[in-house]
Amino acid sequence: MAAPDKVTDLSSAVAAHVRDGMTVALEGFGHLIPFAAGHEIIRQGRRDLTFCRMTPDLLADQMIAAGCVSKLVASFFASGSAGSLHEVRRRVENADPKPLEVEEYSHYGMVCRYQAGAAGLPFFPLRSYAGSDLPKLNPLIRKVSDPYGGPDIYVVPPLRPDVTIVHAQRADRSGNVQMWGIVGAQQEAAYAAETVIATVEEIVEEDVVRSDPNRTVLPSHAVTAVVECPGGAHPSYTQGHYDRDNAFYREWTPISRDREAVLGWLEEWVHQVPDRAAYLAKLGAERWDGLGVTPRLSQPVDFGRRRVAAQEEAS
Amino acid sequence: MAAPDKVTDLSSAVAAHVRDGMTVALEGFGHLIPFAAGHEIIRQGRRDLTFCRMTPDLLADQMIAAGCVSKLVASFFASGSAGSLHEVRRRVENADPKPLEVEEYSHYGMVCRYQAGAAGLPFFPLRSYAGSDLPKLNPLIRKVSDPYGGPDIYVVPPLRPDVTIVHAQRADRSGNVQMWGIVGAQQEAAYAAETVIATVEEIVEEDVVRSDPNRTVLPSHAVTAVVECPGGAHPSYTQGHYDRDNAFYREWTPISRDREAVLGWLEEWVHQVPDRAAYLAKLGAERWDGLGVTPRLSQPVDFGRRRVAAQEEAS
Amino acid sequence: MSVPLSDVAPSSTEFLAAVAARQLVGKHRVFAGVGLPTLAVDLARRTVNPDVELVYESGVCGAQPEGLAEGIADSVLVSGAAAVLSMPALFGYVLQRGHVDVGFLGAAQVDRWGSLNTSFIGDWDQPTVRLPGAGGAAEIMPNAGACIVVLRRHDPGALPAQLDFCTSPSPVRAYEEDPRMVPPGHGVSTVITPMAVLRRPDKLGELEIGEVHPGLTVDDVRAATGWDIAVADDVRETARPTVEEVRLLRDEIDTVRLYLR
Amino acid sequence: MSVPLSDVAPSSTEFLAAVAARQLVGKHRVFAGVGLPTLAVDLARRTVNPDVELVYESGVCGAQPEGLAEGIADSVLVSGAAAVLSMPALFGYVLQRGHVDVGFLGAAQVDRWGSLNTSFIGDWDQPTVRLPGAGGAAEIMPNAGACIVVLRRHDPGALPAQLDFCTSPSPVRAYEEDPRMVPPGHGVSTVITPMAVLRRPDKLGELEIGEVHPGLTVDDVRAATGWDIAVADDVRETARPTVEEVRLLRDEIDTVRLYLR
Repeated sequence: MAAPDKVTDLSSAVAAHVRDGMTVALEGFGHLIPFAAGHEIIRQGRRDLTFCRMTPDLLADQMIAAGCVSKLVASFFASGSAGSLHEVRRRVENADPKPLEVEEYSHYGMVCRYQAGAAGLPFFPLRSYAGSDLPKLNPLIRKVSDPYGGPDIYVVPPLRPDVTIVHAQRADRSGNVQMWGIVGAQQEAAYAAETVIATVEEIVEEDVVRSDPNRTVLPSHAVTAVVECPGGAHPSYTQGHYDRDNAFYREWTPISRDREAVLGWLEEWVHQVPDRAAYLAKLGAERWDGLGVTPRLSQPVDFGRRRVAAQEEAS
Repeated sequence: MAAPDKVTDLSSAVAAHVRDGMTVALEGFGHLIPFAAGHEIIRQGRRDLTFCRMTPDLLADQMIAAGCVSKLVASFFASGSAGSLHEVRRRVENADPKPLEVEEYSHYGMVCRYQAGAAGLPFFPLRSYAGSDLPKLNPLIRKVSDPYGGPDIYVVPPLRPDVTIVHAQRADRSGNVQMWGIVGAQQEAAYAAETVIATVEEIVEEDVVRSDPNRTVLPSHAVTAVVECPGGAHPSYTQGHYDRDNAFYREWTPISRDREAVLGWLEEWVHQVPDRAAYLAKLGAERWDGLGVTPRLSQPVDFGRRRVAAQEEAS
Repeated sequence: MSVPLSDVAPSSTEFLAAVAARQLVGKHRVFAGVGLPTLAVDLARRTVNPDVELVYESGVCGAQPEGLAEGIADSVLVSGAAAVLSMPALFGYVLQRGHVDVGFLGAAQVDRWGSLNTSFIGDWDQPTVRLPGAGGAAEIMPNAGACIVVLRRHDPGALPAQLDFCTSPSPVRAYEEDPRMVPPGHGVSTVITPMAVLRRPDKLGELEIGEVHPGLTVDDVRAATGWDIAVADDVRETARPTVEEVRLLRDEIDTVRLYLR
Repeated sequence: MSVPLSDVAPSSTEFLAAVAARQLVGKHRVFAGVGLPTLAVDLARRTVNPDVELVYESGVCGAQPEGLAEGIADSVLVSGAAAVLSMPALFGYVLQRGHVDVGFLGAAQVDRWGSLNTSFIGDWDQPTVRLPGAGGAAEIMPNAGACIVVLRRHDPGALPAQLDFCTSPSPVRAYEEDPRMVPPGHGVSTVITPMAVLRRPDKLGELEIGEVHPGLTVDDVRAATGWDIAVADDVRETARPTVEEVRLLRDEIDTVRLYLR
């Protein structure tokens, strides 16, 4: 059985699948944030995107400053878990340089939207929002009555991105994607989408993936394109590959305060850089090595082989 | 931080947590079926249980014949994927020796009931049942209207067992349970329950579990009691430990046809056997060895350690 | 030069499996139970559709079994598979989301609209026969692109005018409940029996006789069907399995005679 | 023999963390964000509650970090953890199902009922300040057994009579919307500020002054609060941190001064 080869390069994947005006989700909860893909979208000058991300951190600040985004669908606007996103704030507080539409939920509200999208459901119920102003702010948060006689419950509508982009540790060429560490809502965000691009630290042989099928978060049927993109999550991290560049996050805050500085940074680190490899080279070996981690391997588990099968092969 | 030790033996766990009249779920979809726990429930003579299981196979036939069960909540009544469950059929078709109440769903209906129970939701929607007689048969399958203007959709109510019992490959003493291979709806069935008993092939050191946190299907906070019970899934199987005893399933069909034969089997293989170790001994080394599998190990993945931490330890 | 044809009986598993395999031309993802569907998919891979991917109800995707699976949850399906999904993901994200092109189903009764009964023969409260019930069929029917049903009997009992119980409804019945609730899937597109291949070209239409197995006539098939079944304009004789197809089934796929007699 | 007390300022992180840690006596599972709550939980483990278990929004359960975590998704929380859950499982099965005893929350504004604003200062459409928004707080508030809020300011701006926006509502507001929708959780039970510890003993009641930090009076606290806040019958002075608690925070927990100044 020859599975289709879905491996391509990042610029081809973005050019083929991300078009102006689309609804695009880039997910990863503090881990595996697809920065390389976001930068490629900036480089290709996409416009009027509805950008979906639970935690629009400085990747959002960058894509919005670059003019790619006309609407944000999100649940927490901050850099990491602290700093302000000043580009977002300028847009929202002063419409500077222009307004930004925001559709706002809580974290679980976003997770439930992805779950509804992934499962083809018209809505998803959750026990939040009773007494909150959020449903007044966002009329898409609605109520249904409980046919079993309980109180009404709030629901959110499905989120169905045109494209979802995720970053992971590894995939095989046919697009079976494996990730570990914090997996967030990536499985849901991907299944909810029409098209899925997965950037990975490494493309591995099929037998690596097949040695541990429970590790596969996205089977090939859910993935459209696979891109090998080492370091693709920097300045966020990839468990077991490199750590979060906390200094970078701290450095961003002052840059973020000054729109000119943001544009200058984008020119230097995105537009003037052809791809992620060049970005890492520009970052420099010393800084990159400083983010390295030492090995801590999972202990293997046994999936077993039927004796007959094993014997047949032996003979 | 000293985590509480939840390790006990099977008879103590069943005696402590399974009482007459309770709603009890024993899950495992063709894999990791908790037979040893079911036999212990039979040995302890529990009565009037509402027995929840998507696929009541010959474990259900045995527990019903033993008189433990007054009601079945399920979605597919067969031995394996083929043979009839004659004890179930005698009850349902001829009320012989007495009637059996059955509450019936489809597979996904049961999965959705467990999801609603696990997430504390009043109902769970699914795109099944339009035009089916199942909602007429089971008035708990109801409809809600879509607040976003779509068509009505069917929903099922939460299933909240008093006790859920699952079998897994391993757990640590504090009750972090890891399983691989087919995991079915065990995570949902467990979180839906008030009390959870996990029987495992082996109790392992904490560092084995912690070497691969993504493998943990049930964290300790979701588990009440852990029991080391090698072979606890026979005649079903445990991936990587032993294979399914297909001959046993074939042998069951003729036994199942004759109620006296079933009672005889229960006397010999359950009542006259103190525990699973004795059951396996009675089964015999030859038959047991015939179910063995040869190793097929997962390739380890790297979770990494922060250099500073690693260095501190080194120094 | 013509391919040599086998003379296996139209009622044989080899014949039915070969006919079923041919239905998979151009299909990507098949949701299959155990038994004849497994043989059909395996044969299709070796003949008309090498890329066809199997998804099992147990959550296994991209299985590469080293032995013939005895059941949809067999350990040989898991070892070396591309993925094993939880049931919420399998039924919700894969099936209900629409990733399955073809579902194989069995049934005790099929009606003219392709609705299935796998629950009761006789009265619901005290049935003559308690059948296995819905399983995943109630999900596969509305959500798979189309469904293929294989019957081991062709008589008015298996193809009645009226089902004793509707477990897995045709889109026609969904439409009758609420036109807006018609599911995305076509429902049953093909019924393969020991006598004929029945087709349902219209999502809201009836089954009709599309192919009649060798040695039988359209009237034989109509006489054995529980309603006045329509006949396709282009009705023809079912193509026999080739000698090679039968050889593959017997000598390479089911060498241990798990499903073949 | 009395335990030596520290003279750190009541507004210091050490003081607030020590007060927060004492709230965790007898609690099993704490849902904590980064920063001061992390210090408080770590300190509680070393003092009043060695068994307290931390659950992070990122899905990490039973973390045993080898270094101080910078953020709730820090890789040091994952390596060696007991479990990492998906977000549907974390928010659905752990939090919404009721497995969390205490949630730590921050806020820009807290009102008399313990409702929180983390969304806007000023007008919703064009706010003076766009705050981070709900995050998981809107889930923690209704579903955690009780919530502890730590404020770095105590003035009528942070404790106003009226919130600019209610992001995470008190059960009192849920009751006002629909008495049947009152959530399982108590809502905010404790607010720790640089001036006082405010308590809300009644699930449907108001905050009251329970403890006043050393050097301050009840009137100081009332004057700094945006509404006419009640005073507990048993109001007392907040116990200072012990010298040992401060030492643990500075010399063992936050040696790199990530959160301590």
